[in-house]
Amino acid sequence: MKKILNRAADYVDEMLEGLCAAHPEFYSQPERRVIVRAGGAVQGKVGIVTGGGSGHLPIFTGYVGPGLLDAAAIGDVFASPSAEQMAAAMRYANGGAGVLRLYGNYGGDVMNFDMAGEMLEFEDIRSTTVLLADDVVSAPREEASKRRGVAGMVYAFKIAGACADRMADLDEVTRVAQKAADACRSVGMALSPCTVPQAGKPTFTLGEDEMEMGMGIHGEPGIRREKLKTADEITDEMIDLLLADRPLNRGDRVSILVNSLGATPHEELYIMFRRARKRLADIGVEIVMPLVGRYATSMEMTGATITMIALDEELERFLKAPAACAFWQV
Amino acid sequence: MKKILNRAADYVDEMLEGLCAAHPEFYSQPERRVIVRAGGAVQGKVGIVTGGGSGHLPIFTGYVGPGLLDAAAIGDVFASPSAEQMAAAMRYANGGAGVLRLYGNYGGDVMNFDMAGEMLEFEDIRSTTVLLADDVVSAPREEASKRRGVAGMVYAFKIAGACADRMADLDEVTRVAQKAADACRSVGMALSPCTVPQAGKPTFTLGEDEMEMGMGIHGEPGIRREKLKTADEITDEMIDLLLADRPLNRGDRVSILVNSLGATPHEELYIMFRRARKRLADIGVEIVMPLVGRYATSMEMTGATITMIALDEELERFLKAPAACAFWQV
Amino acid sequence: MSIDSAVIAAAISRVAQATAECAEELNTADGALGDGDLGITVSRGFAEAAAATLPPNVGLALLECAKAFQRVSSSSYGTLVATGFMAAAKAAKGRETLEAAEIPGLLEAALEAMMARGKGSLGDKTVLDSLDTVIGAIKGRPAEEMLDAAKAAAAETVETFRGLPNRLGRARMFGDGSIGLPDPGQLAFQRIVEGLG
Amino acid sequence: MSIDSAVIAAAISRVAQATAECAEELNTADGALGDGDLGITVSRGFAEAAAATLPPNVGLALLECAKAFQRVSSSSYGTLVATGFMAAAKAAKGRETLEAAEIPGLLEAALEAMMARGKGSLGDKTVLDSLDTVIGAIKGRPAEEMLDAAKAAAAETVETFRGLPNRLGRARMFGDGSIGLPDPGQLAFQRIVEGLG
Ligand SMILES: Nc1ncnc2c1ncn2[C@@H]1O[C@H](COP(=O)(O)OP(=O)(O)O)[C@@H](O)[C@H]1O
Ligand SMILES: Nc1ncnc2c1ncn2[C@@H]1O[C@H](COP(=O)(O)OP(=O)(O)O)[C@@H](O)[C@H]1O
Ligand SMILES: [Mg+2]
Ligand SMILES: [Mg+2]
Ligand SMILES: [Mg+2]
Ligand SMILES: [Mg+2]
Repeated sequence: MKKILNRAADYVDEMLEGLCAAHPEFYSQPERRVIVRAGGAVQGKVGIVTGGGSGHLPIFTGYVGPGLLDAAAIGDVFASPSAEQMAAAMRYANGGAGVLRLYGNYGGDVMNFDMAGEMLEFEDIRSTTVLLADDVVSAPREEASKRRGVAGMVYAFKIAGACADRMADLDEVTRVAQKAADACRSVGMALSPCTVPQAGKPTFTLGEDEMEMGMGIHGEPGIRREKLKTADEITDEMIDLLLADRPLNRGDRVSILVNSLGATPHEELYIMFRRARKRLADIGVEIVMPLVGRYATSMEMTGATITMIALDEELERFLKAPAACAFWQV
Repeated sequence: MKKILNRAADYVDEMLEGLCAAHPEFYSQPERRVIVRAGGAVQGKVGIVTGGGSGHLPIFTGYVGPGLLDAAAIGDVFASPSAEQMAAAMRYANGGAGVLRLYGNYGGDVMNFDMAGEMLEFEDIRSTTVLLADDVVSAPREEASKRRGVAGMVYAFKIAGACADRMADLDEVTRVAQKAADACRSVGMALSPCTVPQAGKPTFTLGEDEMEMGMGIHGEPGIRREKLKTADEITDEMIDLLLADRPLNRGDRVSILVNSLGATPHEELYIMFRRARKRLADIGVEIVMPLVGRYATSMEMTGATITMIALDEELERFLKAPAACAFWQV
Repeated sequence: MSIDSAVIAAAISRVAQATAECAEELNTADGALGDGDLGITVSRGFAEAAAATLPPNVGLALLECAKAFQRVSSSSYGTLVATGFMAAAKAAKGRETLEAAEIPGLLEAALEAMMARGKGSLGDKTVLDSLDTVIGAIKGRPAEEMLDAAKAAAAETVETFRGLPNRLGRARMFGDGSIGLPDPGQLAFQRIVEGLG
Repeated sequence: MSIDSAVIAAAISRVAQATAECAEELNTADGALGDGDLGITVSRGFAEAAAATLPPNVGLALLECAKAFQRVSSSSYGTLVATGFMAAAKAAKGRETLEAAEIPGLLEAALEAMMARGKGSLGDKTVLDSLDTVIGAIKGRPAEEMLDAAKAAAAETVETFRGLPNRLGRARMFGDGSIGLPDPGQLAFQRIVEGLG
């Protein structure tokens, strides 16, 4: 296991300690594995809470900050936080206007966040749920609600965060978050695995010249394993999958996120972006505020994801609104 | 070679095409492999130019932007750009107040930038040189001018850029840049190599449980190859090397950059930062504006570098001044 | 046979031992159809429950087990087990001892809660099917036959569903690729029951 | 033997062929003591020079070779070779042909310029030493013996310096670790000379 760590069991806690120490202007950790905006809840603002496993920085914790999230509950690497931790995050995020739970569609996370919501009901804190289920290959269109949530979260955090920042009420923030989530489509591909510290061995194996199209951000299987293709072929395949699921028309506006799963360097993301841009230009679709970088990772996994979000005037406005965290500034 | 690319020979040009297409608000490419600030030279401001091989994003090109650099000449992966390209970058950067060449101490780059400087003399454009030579293990202190330039560049770009932004003259910008360069100390360690596209195979090999302390950002040898240690041991070793070269006293102020060479995830950098911070706190040194992330990479290499810059009031002021590029905002 | 808190504690401790021993096996099974953490989830949960001091009240003892799982195992399985213990705890509220004949009823309460929590159905090839088969097998049986019947039913469930595709959780993504492989959660349930004694 | 632009073009073309063939070897040698790009640098530089149309004037022909290297090979070695060609071009300025006896003088001009550009000294275990030895070996010799003498000198330099540490460029970092290994630049120079004919 080629990782820089002390005890595997301390990986997450030491990481969070370092994160909060490096960026006290953004993050504080009032309870173990609960990360809250440095200033605490904003009175009268809808709180937005997320949560999920560690190992995806900047997702989840990283996106706590002005114009983005209010709190995050964070679990072990690739493992759900507990319902207790989620409930705690929700309490810290609550500024009296209720809390939106905005996170990815994974069984463990959903069960625990549902429990957390039930706990908060007893305390008369209203909360709603919006799930990201943007990974197009993880279920057919008819069963879209079963899809996994991947990098689309970045757009949903940004847009919902901007809406909440304008002091919209919980129903409105929930509506906008759901609209953003619905507008996202993602697909991933991987070239090599990562290692979960406590497991100590790679999450999957791939041959020296193999890639897996459609692979999930925890190494969940994709749709096919094939010989490593060229950047243009890979990008085409991904764009084709996205467009098949959500056709676009001449004049449409989208933002796209070309995201590294960790090890794939910026250089290669730009090579992919170049192609994706051409493909969209060819059908007369305009790209607004493209994102290229490491926005949702799987530690040191090699591979990339592409997310596309179709924008209307409202989503575009919220996407471009100011926001700040240690990993991203708009 | 597990990389996402088309033809190896097109790696750099397609990358630059994608970079400029994604961020036209920051970068333009008026000539092949010459990247210039979107707005062009700022009249009356000293131009700051850098250059070097590709494969280190955000270094070099990425740091072109307001409060940072004016232009960069970029070579093949890990290879110097040509003197012609460097001269072109200098011409684009020149706003009538002369040009500072600010880059890393590597033979090929130095020879070519010197040639470029000689060419510009013929055109009556004054230019100066400041070399980064911050890698403490690459030569003993008595031969410090022979050291390699690594992630310290980030601090030098930032500080010199802020100084030039205040419309200081060339001598003053050069003085401040040299002061920043002199204040930087770096050390790196690697766990696994990267692959130069045109070479097609890894730059070096390391055993499954080996690391190399002191390794350079192109895979140049370090000071020892040893069994993979814990994050705290690694960080201690690096901090010890830095402090031995540049002792610090109670009350000193420094900034530190804990930098991934590419594949090492943010999670692990924060684990290292946590330890580095403790070590400095133990001797009464205060950390100002710490940087944790991928600031100077070697594509998909696994490993990390730590840079420390000792600050006085002037350097700290310039470090904190506003700046923006696609990879970093202050 | 009357079941009190000490009996529960002893059973939990045996299961903790058994699941520690098969953690690798369960990780591997979950690795083939999911994220490979099931062995950690199950062994850690039972170890935490075994380490807890169970109050003499049976309902409270079961509640303590639920809390132990909630603390350390928040993956799907851990949460479902916690949910099951919680429902059983509610059903046994205030009781100092239980009779063996009441066990099927407690398991039914657990199953119902787990279905609600995980939005799953019987036939999805999950731990729910194991629980359902076991309930059917032990209902109405004399106390001394229950354990063997449960073991047989739990093992049989794994084999019955092996030939079917997973329809829920991470394993769903493998579609027909999951045919021929045991559901990790059903396998874990088998090991848990075997560990009882 | 009188040397004109066509003779130079033919020689460059033979060297391009030879360095293409040994590119792997040079990459490997540079990989052991540097960044592993020397084979690419050298073969690409000569290929570019071979592809250029050389003007009939010898000085301009050499200038064209310098420019070719500058265009495609900006690593240390490429830049030094370009610098050397440039200096030779200056020394041959305006000439339509050269005599073999003038070659050592051109190489001296190249060596001096390369030392100035790279701030290197003789004895640093670099290509400078190869050039210096070759100059000494061919100076004053009849034209027909020059090539063999140069080959022997270039090969000998590699062997002489093999036992010494590198003192300049990337290889310097290896310190005493470089003892026993050939300097990649000296090895490249040997292959270039061998490629001449
Ligand atoms: N929604 C659900 N309802 C019932 N059982 C489920 C559900 N999801 C998963 N399971 C069971 O849990 C097992 C996987 O548990 P676990 O490894 O903890 O899941 P994950 O790691 O994906 O959160 C499956 O084999 C299945 O038996
Ligand atoms: N400053 C210098 N002066 C003279 N020769 C040098 C110098 N630096 C390197 N060399 C020669 O160049 C060879 C390496 O060339 P190259 O691989 O192009 O260098 P790099 O890739 O480090 O830029 C060395 O083996 C040495 O012979
Ligand atoms: Mg699992
Ligand atoms: Mg899991
Ligand atoms: Mg080299
Ligand atoms: Mg080189």
